[in-house]
Amino acid sequence: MNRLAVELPGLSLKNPVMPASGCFGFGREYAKLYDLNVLGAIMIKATTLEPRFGNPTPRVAETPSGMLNAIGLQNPGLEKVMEEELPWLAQYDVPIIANVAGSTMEDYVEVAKHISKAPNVHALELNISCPNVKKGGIAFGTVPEVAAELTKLVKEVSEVPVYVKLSPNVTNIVEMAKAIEAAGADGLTMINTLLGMRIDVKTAEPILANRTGGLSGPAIKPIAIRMIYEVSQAVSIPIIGMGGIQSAEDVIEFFYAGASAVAVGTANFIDPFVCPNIIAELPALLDELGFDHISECTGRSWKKGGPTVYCGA
Amino acid sequence: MNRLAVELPGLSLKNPVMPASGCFGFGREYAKLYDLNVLGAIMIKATTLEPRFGNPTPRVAETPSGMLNAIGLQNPGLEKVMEEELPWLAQYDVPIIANVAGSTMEDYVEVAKHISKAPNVHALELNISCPNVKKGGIAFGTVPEVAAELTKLVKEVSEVPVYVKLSPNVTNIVEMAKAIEAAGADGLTMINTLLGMRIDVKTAEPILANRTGGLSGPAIKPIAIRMIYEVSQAVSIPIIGMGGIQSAEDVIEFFYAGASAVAVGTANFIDPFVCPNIIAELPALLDELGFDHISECTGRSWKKGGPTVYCGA
Amino acid sequence: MKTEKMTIVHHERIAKNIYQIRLAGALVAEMNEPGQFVHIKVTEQANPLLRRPLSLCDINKEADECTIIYRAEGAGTTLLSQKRPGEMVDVLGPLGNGFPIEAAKTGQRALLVGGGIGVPPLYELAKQLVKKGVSVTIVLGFQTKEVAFYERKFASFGETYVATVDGSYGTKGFVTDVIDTRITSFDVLYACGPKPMLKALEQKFPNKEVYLSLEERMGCGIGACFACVCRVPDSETAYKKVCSDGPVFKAGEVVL
Amino acid sequence: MKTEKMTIVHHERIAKNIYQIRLAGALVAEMNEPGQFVHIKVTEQANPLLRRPLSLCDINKEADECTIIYRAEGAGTTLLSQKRPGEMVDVLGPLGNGFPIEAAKTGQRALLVGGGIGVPPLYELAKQLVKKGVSVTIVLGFQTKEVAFYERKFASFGETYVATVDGSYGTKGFVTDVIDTRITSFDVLYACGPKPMLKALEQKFPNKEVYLSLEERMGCGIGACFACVCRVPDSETAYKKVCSDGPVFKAGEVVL
Ligand SMILES: Cc1cc2nc3c(=O)[nH]c(=O)nc-3n(C[C@H](O)[C@H](O)[C@H](O)COP(=O)(O)OP(=O)(O)OC[C@H]3O[C@@H](n4cnc5c(N)ncnc54)[C@H](O)[C@@H]3O)c2cc1C
Ligand SMILES: Cc1cc2nc3c(=O)[nH]c(=O)nc-3n(C[C@H](O)[C@H](O)[C@H](O)COP(=O)(O)OP(=O)(O)OC[C@H]3O[C@@H](n4cnc5c(N)ncnc54)[C@H](O)[C@@H]3O)c2cc1C
Ligand SMILES: Cc1cc2nc3c(=O)[nH]c(=O)nc-3n(C[C@H](O)[C@H](O)[C@H](O)COP(=O)(O)O)c2cc1C
Ligand SMILES: Cc1cc2nc3c(=O)[nH]c(=O)nc-3n(C[C@H](O)[C@H](O)[C@H](O)COP(=O)(O)O)c2cc1C
Ligand code: FES
Ligand code: FES
Repeated sequence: MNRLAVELPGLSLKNPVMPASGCFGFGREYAKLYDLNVLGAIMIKATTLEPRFGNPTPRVAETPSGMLNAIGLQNPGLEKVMEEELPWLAQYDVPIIANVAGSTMEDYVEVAKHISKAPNVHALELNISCPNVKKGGIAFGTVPEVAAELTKLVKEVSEVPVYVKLSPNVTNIVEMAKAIEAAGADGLTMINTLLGMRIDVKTAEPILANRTGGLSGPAIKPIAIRMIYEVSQAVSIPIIGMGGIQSAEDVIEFFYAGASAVAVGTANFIDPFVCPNIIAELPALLDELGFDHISECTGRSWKKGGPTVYCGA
Repeated sequence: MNRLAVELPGLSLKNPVMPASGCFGFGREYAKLYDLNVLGAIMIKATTLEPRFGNPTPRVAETPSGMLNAIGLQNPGLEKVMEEELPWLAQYDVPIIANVAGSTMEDYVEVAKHISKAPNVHALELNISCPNVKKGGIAFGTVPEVAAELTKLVKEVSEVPVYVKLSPNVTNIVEMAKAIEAAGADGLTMINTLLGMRIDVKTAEPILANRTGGLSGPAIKPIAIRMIYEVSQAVSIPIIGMGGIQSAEDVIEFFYAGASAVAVGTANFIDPFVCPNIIAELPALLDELGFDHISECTGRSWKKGGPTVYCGA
Repeated sequence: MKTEKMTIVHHERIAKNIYQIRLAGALVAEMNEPGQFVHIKVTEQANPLLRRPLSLCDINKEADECTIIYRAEGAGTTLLSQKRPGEMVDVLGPLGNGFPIEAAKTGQRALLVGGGIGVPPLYELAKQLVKKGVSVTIVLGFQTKEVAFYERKFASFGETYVATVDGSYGTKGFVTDVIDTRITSFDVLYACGPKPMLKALEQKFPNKEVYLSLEERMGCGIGACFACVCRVPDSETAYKKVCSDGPVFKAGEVVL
Repeated sequence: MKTEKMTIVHHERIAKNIYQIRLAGALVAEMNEPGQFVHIKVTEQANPLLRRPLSLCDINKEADECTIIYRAEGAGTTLLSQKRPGEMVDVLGPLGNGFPIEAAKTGQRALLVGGGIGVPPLYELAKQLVKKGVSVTIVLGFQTKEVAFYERKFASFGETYVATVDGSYGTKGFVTDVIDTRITSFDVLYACGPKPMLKALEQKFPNKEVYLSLEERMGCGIGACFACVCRVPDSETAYKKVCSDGPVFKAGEVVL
């Protein structure tokens, strides 16, 4: 028995650890460092219909135990991803989760329709967390009805299961998750980045050229854990958890909260070997904790416990 | 000229630095360490109508560059605060901002009516960020109409200006701020804690007895900066900024974002002298940056710049 | 109570994951009571963020030095364990109210019971009691032999018994097993260790004068944040703060 | 390209806030091109989180050592500056594409222009050029005398000029002021320094072979995150990554 293997809609994973979208490009750079076959899956960089250059630089800024990014969805566009990146990735025996983004519903549908046909794309991840204010500003990621509508449209055209990536920048994440589940999503991935900003004390200018950006890294881990804890109790589709994961212990914490697999983002920048290292460390940690299989950890914090009540401060 | 003095509704502050509510008790402990007269103001611990014991322990947990708390609004109740704490604080020439909390609108109104009569209470701070699910669960801090209604009711009875403390756990902080401004608030304080959670890897139990708690400290600073940046451009009432402040540089960053004064919370636990130290360091920092007066810093990041557009990742 | 950057003059591993650190500084002049603690900042960075509460184990006024014994387990204590003599650590203290020496009169016998990392504060306590002319009996409990420490140093103050959970050293079992079989009489009991141990002692000696040192997760460490409260018997709202009212309480004063 | 915990064998302050650090490790065997950089993790903690990109200044294959010169300014470099010989630092590298030695032929003359903390990579470059038989002229620009460094070490490779903005050392003004008045001819220009300096050089020598080393804020440092891109002339979508396509580009290859 493979103690790390997990089965999710569309995804038979040899282990539940994968790089998060946008933090691993299309795998080429990390392939120079280790054999990508060790990975459970790969979430590739957001793909849009047309090539995008993204935002002006600086695009990243450091924050306490975290970082801000405003890459602006730079990517080579659907065609090139289909013709160059995915075929290149097909040399590896690793399922690809294609992160789909766009400015309009039609964009999403178009990308989803085509990219889901690629033989090594086993699932889609809808990146609805990008309120592109410039183009219409439809808040895909923050209005449940809009997110549900988008999910439905993409489900209709996709040849593979559809996971929807939740934005943490909402009042009620459970409501979003439920609407998306009801619309037919096969799974959820969470969390995307929190909207943040830093200002240079010397110049009084925001450090990011885009002014605001998305906060990721260990700083956001407690928020991710809380949201997964809440959502996993309210839906029955599986969750791929992410947000600040750096170690095998972090992976277990996400499972306890309610995740069935995890993605590692920012930590790849700090230690490019973080994914293989975590995968290698998990079996010993399971031994130490007394679990036969990692899936026993999913939701353990609430399967044992009572309801949540918070009265801040 | 006092380069640090700022004038806000109800508050003539010798400097813009004050301890944040809940991180300074009622001042007695810190008074053993330094002369409280150096402080710009003091935000006292949330006061409720009746004494409250709060949540079971553990009530705090550490997170990367942050901490979670679920104190549960423990406080000795209105009567004792009026009879013992405020008179004791009156020995200092420091305006008090009374943090007001409750489970119902009537609670808030009742506390506000009485506590605003105390001679050294120069302003109220409405803590609407506490969705006490147990008692009715009215989301004071997340529904604009409810927050506006509460603001209006409290304004009617309060003898001093009313500041409303915004919760960051919302999709649209600007909408909240505008509704509260329209309802007559004299100022805003922001941000309160972000809802988070940690789970013990050994036991699979949440570390906090209350399960979830409020995230504070440096980790949340970029979120606070972003929210103040957005809100300060949308309202014309002043903002007292807080969230992860640790240094004089941080204070300037909050001013640039749009704050007119700041509060320091968690950092008091790490360095009990942090407030007097920051106050002492500010004049030299203003010199270095070329400002005559600290109020020149308010909103400088957006007074110079363009609009915000974020297209995450 | 104030903050000081104290200098590490000695730092040594004395058992598995157990470290002894000696700090020098003016703050020592303010340290008096056994059972008081200090709040230590282990890094100048924002992470790990919070201070760590650690008990005073030995106070040496002549040398302006104090000793602390701690278990390196989590992020903060592990970082602390990497510091070398000559480096500084930021110390806030002394904090809290310690064990009352005056509770035991000259000529009386005190029983000191320590469990695991609750053992260190009993060392300064034993020292001060013996100096006053109080006889002490010491019972120390550990998980296993490899994490046991200081039993020989305690033996210089009085009869010292050791219990280990796995029986690898001393009596197999808990401190209460030792007490049941070996301890005949005492006037005052002082204890520090895990909560189940403290509860067992409280129940065992309802009519004795018993002082217990509590542990609780802390924020400020000085009484301002309400992180570390415990309940007072028969009250809905009354409370004590472990950091500033304790950490030592008389048995029955607070709900364990 | 891999990661290694390299050992600090020497660490010294050589000018105001400017430090020279020498690291030993097997990774040196992979270091070849001047202008390549390494990505350094300055702490085991989560804060400061990101690695810091720093250029190779001197590669000593025989000793398996490399030297880096950096300015201690922000949180990360300040932490680095506190590390002592014998300690380890986590290094990812060597990264990027450096200055092309082959662009200058034996017997030709190269002009090396460095500004501030852009000076270090020119040292290894000068060394390799001279070894190949290329004559070098060096122009170094600093803010003031107190932050100037290495000018004497460069002088051993060829004529070396210094400019300081405040005139406290060498010519008063910018490197371009020195070039205007002192430099008569050269075949290839290599430069590293602040963007305004690079722009000025690019404009000044439109018909020369010019290589410029760029700086950009980085995430991964290896080409995966799209943090460090710059534009390519006359294209809406084409780009180059400073970390993996650069940091050295031929003038005109990317938009400065
Ligand atoms: C009054 C008092 C005196 C103490 N004296 C000693 C002593 O002399 N020697 C010793 O080894 N330990 C002592 N402890 C326990 C010690 O404070 C913790 O073991 C330590 O804080 C754990 O830090 P960490 O970095 O290893 O763990 P982490 O898991 O990184 O800690 C995370 C957070 O939880 C807190 N925490 C974790 N465990 C405990 C605990 N058991 N009690 C309180 N807070 C905890 C930490 O302070 C920190 O805020 C004492 C505790 C208290 C309250
Ligand atoms: C290819 C390359 C080579 C470099 N070589 C050298 C060198 O040899 N010597 C040297 O002193 N400096 C060099 N730099 C600049 C150096 O990377 C920054 O000065 C350093 O990262 C600042 O870190 P900090 O901790 O002082 O500042 P902080 O303000 O704490 O940095 C915060 C974040 O911003 C980034 N950052 C800040 N300033 C810069 C900058 N100028 N360029 C890129 N990122 C920055 C940091 O890497 C970090 O992610 C180089 C930069 C690049 C891109
Ligand atoms: C530089 C960068 C680029 C990212 N790009 C994308 C993206 O293209 N699509 C997406 O859905 N999420 C993107 N993300 C978000 C991550 O996939 C992940 O959800 C988030 O960073 C939280 O995980 P972490 O803390 O492990 O990084 C990006 C994050 C970073 C830091
Ligand atoms: C232990 C603790 C208790 C708090 N209690 C209160 C409270 O009673 N009322 C309130 O409005 N905010 C309370 N807060 C929130 C702080 O006032 C502040 O808004 C928040 O912590 C962010 O600032 P910081 O990062 O500087 O701590 C509390 C925060 C902490 C850490
Ligand atoms: S730790 Fe803050 S009150 Fe005890
Ligand atoms: S720093 Fe990540 S692509 Fe260059």
